[in-house]
Formats: sequence, C-alpha cells, structure tokens
Amino acid sequence: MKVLYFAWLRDFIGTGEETLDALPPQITTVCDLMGWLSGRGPAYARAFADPALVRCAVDQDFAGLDVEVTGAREVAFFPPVTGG
Amino acid sequence: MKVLYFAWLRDFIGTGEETLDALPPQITTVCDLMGWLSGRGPAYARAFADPALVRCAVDQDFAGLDVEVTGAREVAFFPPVTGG
Amino acid sequence: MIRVQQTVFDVGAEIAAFTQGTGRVGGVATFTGLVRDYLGEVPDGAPPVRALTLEHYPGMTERQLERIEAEARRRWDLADVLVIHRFGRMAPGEPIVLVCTTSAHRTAALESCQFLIDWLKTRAPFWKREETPSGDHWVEARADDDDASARWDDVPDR
Amino acid sequence: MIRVQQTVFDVGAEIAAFTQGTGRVGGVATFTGLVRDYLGEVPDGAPPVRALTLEHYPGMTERQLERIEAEARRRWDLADVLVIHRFGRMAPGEPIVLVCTTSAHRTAALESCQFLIDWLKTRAPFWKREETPSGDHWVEARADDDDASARWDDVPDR
Repeated sequence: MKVLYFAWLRDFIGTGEETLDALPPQITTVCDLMGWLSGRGPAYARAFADPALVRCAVDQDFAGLDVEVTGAREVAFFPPVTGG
Repeated sequence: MKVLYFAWLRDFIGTGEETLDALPPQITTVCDLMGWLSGRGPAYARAFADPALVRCAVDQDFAGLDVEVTGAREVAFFPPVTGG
Repeated sequence: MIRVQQTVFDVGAEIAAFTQGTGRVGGVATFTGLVRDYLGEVPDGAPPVRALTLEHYPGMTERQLERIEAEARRRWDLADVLVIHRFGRMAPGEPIVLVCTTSAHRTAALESCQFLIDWLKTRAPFWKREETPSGDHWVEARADDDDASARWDDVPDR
Repeated sequence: MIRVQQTVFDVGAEIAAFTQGTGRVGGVATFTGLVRDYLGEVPDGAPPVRALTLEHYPGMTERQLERIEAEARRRWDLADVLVIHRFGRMAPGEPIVLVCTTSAHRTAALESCQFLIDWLKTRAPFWKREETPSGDHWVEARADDDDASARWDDVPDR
C-alpha cells in the first residue's frame, strides 16, 4: 500500500510518500491506520496529534475514519484543503 | 416640455421627440399627460391603448402615474425595459 | 466605471485590463451577455435571429447605470466595478453587456456581479428589437427578470 | 473542461477563447481567483505576502474537479464549463483559478459559476503556503468556505 502525505503532514513526517508492505492484519480502517502510523515515532505522533486536523483519501476518494483501507492501493493524509 | 417616445411607442406615434409648449393647466401628472396625449389622434390612442404596457420617466427618473409633470423639462414614454 | 457605447468591445481584453495588477484583489467576477441566434427560450427548432438592435435613452441610461453601480458599492466591499453596455445593431455572438466586479473576497465579487446584471435588466432604459425571417419585433420584458431583480430589494445592508 | 497546470495563464485570452463563437449562448459567467499581496482578511496594515505556493494531489485533483464539473452540469443546463487551477509557486496578482460557465440564460451561468468555486474550495485537494517576511506557513481552511460550500448541499435539482 502506498501512503501519501501532503502539506504540513509531509513537513512533519519528512516524506511525501512511502510504501507499507506488511501492515498488521488488525489494521482495517482509516482510523486503525492513523493510530498505527502515529505509533511509528515522534514525527508521526506529531503529524497525527490532532486527528480533527487530518483528512484522508482512500484510492483518491475522500474517506472518513471508518472507511476500509484493506486492499487499498493508495491512502493519503492531509490537512483540510485550501484551494481555489 | 420635451416629450420622448422609445421603442414601439415611437413606431406607433411616428416620432421620437416632440415639444409641447402649451399644455392645458389641468394636466399636472403623468396620468393626466398620458390621457391628454392619447386624445391627440389614432396613432397616440394606439400607443397608449394599454397603459399597463407603458412606462414613464420624468426628467430621466422612472415615474409612476401620479408623479407631477408640471415644470418638468423632459418626459419620456416607453415599454418595459429589456436591456442586459 | 460605466461605459455606454455602440462599437463592439473585446471581452477578453476588457477583462484582462480590469483584472490587471492589484494584489489587493482576491476575486474577479464577470458576466457577459451575448446576442443569441434563435428566437425565444429553447434553441432547438426555434426561428433564427439575424441581428439584434438595442435602442436606449441617452442620458438616462448613464444616470441609471451609475446609480446601480453606486448601490452595488454601498452593499458590498468592492475594489472596482466595470459595466459596459452597447446600443445599436449587433450580430449573433457579439457581446451586448459586460459586468465585472473585484473584491478582496469572492462572495462580494460574485454576488455584486449578479446584482448588477439583475438590476440593470429592469432599471436601465434599453429596448431590444430582433430581426427574424418573418419580420422584426420588439422583445417583451420577462417576468422572471422582474423576479430576479426584485429579490435584491430585500437584501439587508452588509 | 478541467485543466490543472503549473504555468501561469492569460485570463483575458482564456475567457475570450471560451466566449468565442456560439450564438446558442446568452450568458458567460467567470470567476478568477488571484494571489493577494497581504496576509489575512484586511489589507490595511497587514503583513505582505511575497508569494504563494499551491501543493496538490496529482490524480485526485483532476478526479475531484471532473466530479464537480459533472455535478454542475447535472444541476444546471450549461453549454460549457471551463475550470483552470494552477499549482506551484506564484506571485501576488497572478491568477490561481479560473471558472467559466456558459448557458442560454444568465442565472444558470452565474449560479453554476458560484457553485463551482464554492465546491472546489472544499473538495479539490490543494493546499496553500504563504511566504511572508516572518516566515512561511500553511494557510488554514476557513469556516466560511465550508459554509459557502454546504449551502449547495440542499439545492434541489433543476
């Protein structure tokens, strides 16, 4: 699974993209994945410190916390969008 | 007093502008003037036949039927506007 | 700024010039009204329109457009306003009217642009005459233009 | 049509090309978003902004913009739609985004233009970063953009 980070989440984590090959089987939702990622070290913990500021897309669709990530090709985390 | 006609009122009456020098003194409002003008002949009668289709401006301000025309420099009659 | 003119204008060039330059402005809204090539509301099967002539009331036109511009500036915080309205004979596809507004924020620009074209439709002394294969005729005023204009009558100051 | 690009575009030329040609169209509405040269909401006394960088999510951006365009076409009877959205670094005064809509009638063009920019603000994956004398920072999302977007959620089909 490819995991992407944008804007200040990328700044905190230090990379915009990584590939996770062996996720623990109990990680099935966006919420699970966020929790698991934030346990990977202080940079991740800081990026996900306030879940209210983090948005997610699964395979390029906006996804709430309860959306399945099992089988997804691409999951992205980012702050609320500010385009236009 | 200058009286102007626009669009199909001008077509009916056959002129876009005329000067009325000696209006009877009892003609004091837009309504009076419309009534008086429509008595000037069949072309005028036809132009003012349906007062609901006629709008008026007194000195270049939209004016209702009860607005004074006494002392006005310019009175215009025209159909509802269709610009834009 | 208000411009009433007979000559055709270049929509792109007018908007480019109006949009040019100031970093104070966050949003530019524009509306361009064009001459349609068919009669009535539904293009399919409608009789063609060969040309449109706009008659206007010189003097009163400028006066009314300036009032409408002033009202827009009173209601919204606008950096600039441009209204160009043509009169005379024009061909299908040509621009009749251009309204441009700029503001720090998009809502002010967009709302005031809509307000300007809605009020202009019912308050600026222009009359349209269409040329069709079966003859020429004066365009009748539309009730929904009155409705579109009237909805702004109740808008509170902001 | 959707275009996502890094290079600056010519607002006037884009609108001119979009407005060109068809007598079917009675109205063209446009909105251009520009880079402002000051921080925050009120220009006077605000710190200057030297440049703005837009990051985006390639792939998802196009996908979302196409969905928003499709939704506008579903809700209004539109002749054409154009959305150009830039990414990368841009200077104050440069255009960020252009939305153009054409329709037989002005209300459809104007409403759909406002709809497109409102939804795009909350549904297209872009993030703004401002460069100021006191450092760079990511722009926070605005609650009133959420409100502007949400008001379209209840609009019935037409």
